[in-house]
Amino acid sequence: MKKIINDRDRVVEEMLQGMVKAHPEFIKRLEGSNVVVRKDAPVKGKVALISGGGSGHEPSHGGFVGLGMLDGAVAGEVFTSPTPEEVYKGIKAVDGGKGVLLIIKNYTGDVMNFEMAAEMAELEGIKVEKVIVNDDVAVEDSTYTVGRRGIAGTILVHKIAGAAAERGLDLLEVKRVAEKAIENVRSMGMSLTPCIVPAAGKPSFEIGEDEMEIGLGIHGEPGTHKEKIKTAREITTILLDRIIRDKRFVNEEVAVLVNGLGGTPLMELYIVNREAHKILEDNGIKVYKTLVGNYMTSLEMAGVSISLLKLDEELKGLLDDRANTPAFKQI
Amino acid sequence: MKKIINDRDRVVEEMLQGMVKAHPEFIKRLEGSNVVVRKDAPVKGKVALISGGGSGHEPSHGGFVGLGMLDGAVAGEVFTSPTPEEVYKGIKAVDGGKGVLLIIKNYTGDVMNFEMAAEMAELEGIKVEKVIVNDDVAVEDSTYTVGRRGIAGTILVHKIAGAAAERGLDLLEVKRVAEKAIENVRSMGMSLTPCIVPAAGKPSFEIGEDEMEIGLGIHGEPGTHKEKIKTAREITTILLDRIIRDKRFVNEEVAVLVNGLGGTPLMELYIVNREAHKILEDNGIKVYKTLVGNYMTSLEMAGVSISLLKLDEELKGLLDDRANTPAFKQI
Amino acid sequence: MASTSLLLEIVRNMSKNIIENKELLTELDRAIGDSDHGINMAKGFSAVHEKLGEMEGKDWGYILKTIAMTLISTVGGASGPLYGTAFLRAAKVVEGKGKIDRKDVINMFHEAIEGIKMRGKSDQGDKTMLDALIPAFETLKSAYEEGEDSKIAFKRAEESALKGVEYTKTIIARKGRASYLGERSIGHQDPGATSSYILIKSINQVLEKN
Amino acid sequence: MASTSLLLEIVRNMSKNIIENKELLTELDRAIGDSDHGINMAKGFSAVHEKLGEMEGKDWGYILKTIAMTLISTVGGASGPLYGTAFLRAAKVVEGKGKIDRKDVINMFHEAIEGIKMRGKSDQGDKTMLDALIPAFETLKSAYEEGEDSKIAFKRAEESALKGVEYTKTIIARKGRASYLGERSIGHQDPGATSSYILIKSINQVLEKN
Ligand SMILES: Nc1ncnc2c1ncn2[C@@H]1O[C@H](COP(=O)(O)OP(=O)(O)O)[C@@H](O)[C@H]1O
Ligand SMILES: Nc1ncnc2c1ncn2[C@@H]1O[C@H](COP(=O)(O)OP(=O)(O)O)[C@@H](O)[C@H]1O
Ligand SMILES: [Mg+2]
Ligand SMILES: [Mg+2]
Ligand SMILES: [Mg+2]
Ligand SMILES: [Mg+2]
Repeated sequence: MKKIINDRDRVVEEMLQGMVKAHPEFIKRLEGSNVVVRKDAPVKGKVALISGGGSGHEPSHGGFVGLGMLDGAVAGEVFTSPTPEEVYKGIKAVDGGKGVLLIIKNYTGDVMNFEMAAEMAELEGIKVEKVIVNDDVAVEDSTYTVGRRGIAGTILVHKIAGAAAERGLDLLEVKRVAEKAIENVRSMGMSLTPCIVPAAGKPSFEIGEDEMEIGLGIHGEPGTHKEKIKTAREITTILLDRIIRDKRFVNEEVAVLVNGLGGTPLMELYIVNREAHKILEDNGIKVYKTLVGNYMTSLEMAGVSISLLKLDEELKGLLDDRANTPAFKQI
Repeated sequence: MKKIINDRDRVVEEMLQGMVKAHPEFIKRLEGSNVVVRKDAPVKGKVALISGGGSGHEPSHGGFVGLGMLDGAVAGEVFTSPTPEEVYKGIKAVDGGKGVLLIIKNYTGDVMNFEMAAEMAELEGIKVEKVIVNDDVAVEDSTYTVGRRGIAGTILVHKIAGAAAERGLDLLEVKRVAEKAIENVRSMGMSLTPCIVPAAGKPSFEIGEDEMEIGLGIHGEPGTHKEKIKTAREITTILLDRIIRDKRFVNEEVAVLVNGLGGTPLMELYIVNREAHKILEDNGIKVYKTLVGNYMTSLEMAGVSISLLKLDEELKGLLDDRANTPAFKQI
Repeated sequence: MASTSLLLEIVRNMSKNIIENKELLTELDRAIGDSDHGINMAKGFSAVHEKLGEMEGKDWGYILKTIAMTLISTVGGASGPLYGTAFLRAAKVVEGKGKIDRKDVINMFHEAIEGIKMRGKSDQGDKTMLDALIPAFETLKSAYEEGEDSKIAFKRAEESALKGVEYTKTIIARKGRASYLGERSIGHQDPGATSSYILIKSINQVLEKN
Repeated sequence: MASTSLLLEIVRNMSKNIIENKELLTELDRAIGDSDHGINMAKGFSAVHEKLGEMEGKDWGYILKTIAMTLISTVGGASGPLYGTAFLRAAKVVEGKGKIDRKDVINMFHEAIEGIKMRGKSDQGDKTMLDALIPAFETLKSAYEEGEDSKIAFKRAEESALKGVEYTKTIIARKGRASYLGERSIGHQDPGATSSYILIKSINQVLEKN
């Protein structure tokens, strides 16, 4: 296991310390917890947004705490949902009187722990609503399954909902636009290498020198199947085909997110972006905005996911609003 | 070679296309060249800044083209300096009448090619000045050597010089602050893995499962020596010790840049940042500003470099100025 | 009639066994999950182990509730709230009791399973901990109904739990992270079913010694 | 007296040999540089090869200048401007000439080396292309002085170049990327010295055939 760490059981604690030291102008640590909140939290009179989940997805989610995005991010152990208590601390710390929206990625653990926290906060009279992001089309969504996972599309939900909250909308309105974003976003990912959970010390799956894993999530879990490595063009086609098959994007305007999983260099992400733009154009899908970078990672995994968010005028406006966080700035 | 690419001989071309598609609000491609320039180039009445070098260091340098930083970036093949002709095209495209400053990293190839380009531009009556960044303390600087290399500290020079140019300073003044920044910045790096130049198809060096390479540059070249992998604390100590031994930072205020080489997750960079802040504090060095992320990479190499920039009031002011580029935004 | 000192011995043994099987559980989760089940469970049961002193002399309900809250507030992931809810629901059945009888055991076990089903929106056949727990519970119940004593009843329950674990190898996961693998989850045993088996075995080991 | 058709044959052979040795040169650069010397040189000499038609019937100066400008404008890196400068300086010596004599050869070679020294701020012993070129040049010069013909003179020059390449294995690099390795550069042969050797050998091969 080649990692620049001190103690494999203390990576989350030490990372959070380093993160807060890096961005004191944006975030502060909630003492005695793994929660980071906006420096000016709680922001009075504004709906507050909380997200979080297991660690190992950096800059998600602490990197998106700040103006126009999240008010707080709750970090669990690597790939492990935080406990209800931690989430509850976050909710209490950011509530500015207008209620708190929880943005949860659709994983059993996250959903259960965040819901338990919401119940705890409601007992104290805090208004809490939740939305569950489920953008990953690699996973079938049916009554027999737990539904699609939440992956990189979550970032776009943070941006949209964060802008709405910053504009002063009330809790149900913020929830409405967040749900609209969720309804409109789809993602699909692939990887070339596994990752190593520090405390486990072993690669999350085995893969051949000439193989890639298609349709995997962001927790080092294997994907739906393995294939021989293909070109950037073929890979992008595979990912976008699945997305476009799942939801109608044709003739629509979209935001594209080409997301690196942590170990893939920006050079390759840009090459994927080139292919994505070509394919979208060929399909009559108009790109309104593009994001390329490491937004929702899976430790050092090499790979990429693509997300499309269908836009209407309201979503475009919210997407264009100012944001100022460690990892997402828009002037 | 596990890479998401199409054609190993066309990665730079395809990357540049993808980069411009990703950031049309910031940059445009100079037709028939590997040069990207500010969307509003040439900016009349402003000193223009050109940087560049081999590709494979993304987001360097195209990602730093925009308000408050570079006016143009010239991309060579992977790890290969661009030709004089390419640099010359860049100079011509960005000159707004107040002259052009070339920010060159100290490598034989870069220096020679940029200097030849400067000679070509001067023949056309364009005022050209150059500064050479040589922040890497892993390399001895003596009359018998080619001097220290330019690595991640270059980003801080872009920021400082870019702010000065944006403020309307004239060419010699911009050059003066750039040189002050260069004089005040030192860096040192290490890595856990090599990288693979796409066209070469092989790892840039061999390294054991329990080894790390100390003092390497950003071109996949081996470092000054190998050691057994150590903890984040020990690694940070090794890097900072060398930097602090090279230049007096004690009792000064500094900017810290914890730079990822491409394959190292942000989690580990934050852990290194934690250690760096502790060590700096212990040494009576005050941190004014911190940057953590992938700024100057070496393809998919796993590793980190640390840079320190000694600050005075002038440099602090310039560092704090607004910037708006694909990869460096400051509101 | 089972005393709380027996319970504390069982809890101590559960902690020991879970911690000893940390690698195994993580390795199982590596195949079809996210490589953390052993880490999660060991973290939770280490915390439980540390509270043993504090539990001394308390009633069944208090002890089980303490375990529940400890698991909920330390584990995270899916297994934290699931096992937490199970212990919490079991605690409710035996609130204030110093000693419990077989009926209490059946009720506790039943409530624990119902808690997991409710929290996890899951059932037998989904390739989860329930595939160890439900058969174990049914065997236990019929053994009691057949008039067997707890030693024998739990011995049989352990055997059923193990069969349940084996059974999870043959089915597709429909709940939890493993469900994302679809067909690929076949052939692997479920980590949560395995930890449930270890917990039941831990009870059995203590009963056998006493 | 050497004609430009001989020169074009030499240039064709240089291109062929450089392209054939792309992997070797890159591999050598991998050890002590950045894995691109073969790629750089092959790119440059492919471009030169494409210009062979355009060079047909032109004078020595024009041909060498075309090679120089092609290398400068396609190669990049350190080797591009260095070899480019070498050919440019050689071109100046033979501007407008249709045929050249031994004195021209000596002058061209001398100027080429001076160009590299100037551009690279380097000299013999720095573990660069100069360690192949300078001994080759000196051997060539004395062979001519001893009255040998070009065939023999270049044969000896090639041998000296090869010795120079071997010598680079024994020394520390002081210029170019390999210099960053310090002591670690010892034991490896310099890629640029190797490409220089290949270029001289390419001349020799053509002379031998004619
Ligand atoms: N909905 C559910 N109902 C019952 N058990 C579940 C459910 N989801 C997951 N599990 C159990 O939890 C185990 C995984 O726990 P763990 O690895 O600790 O959490 P996570 O899946 O969050 O990483 C699975 O092996 C399975 O037995
Ligand atoms: N200053 C110099 N003077 C002479 N030759 C040099 C100098 N610097 C580098 N070289 C030569 O260039 C070769 C490397 O060329 P190449 O790999 O194409 O460029 P780069 O070093 O920019 O990657 C070295 O092996 C060496 O022979
Ligand atoms: Mg987990
Ligand atoms: Mg090079
Ligand atoms: Mg798990
Ligand atoms: Mg090279």
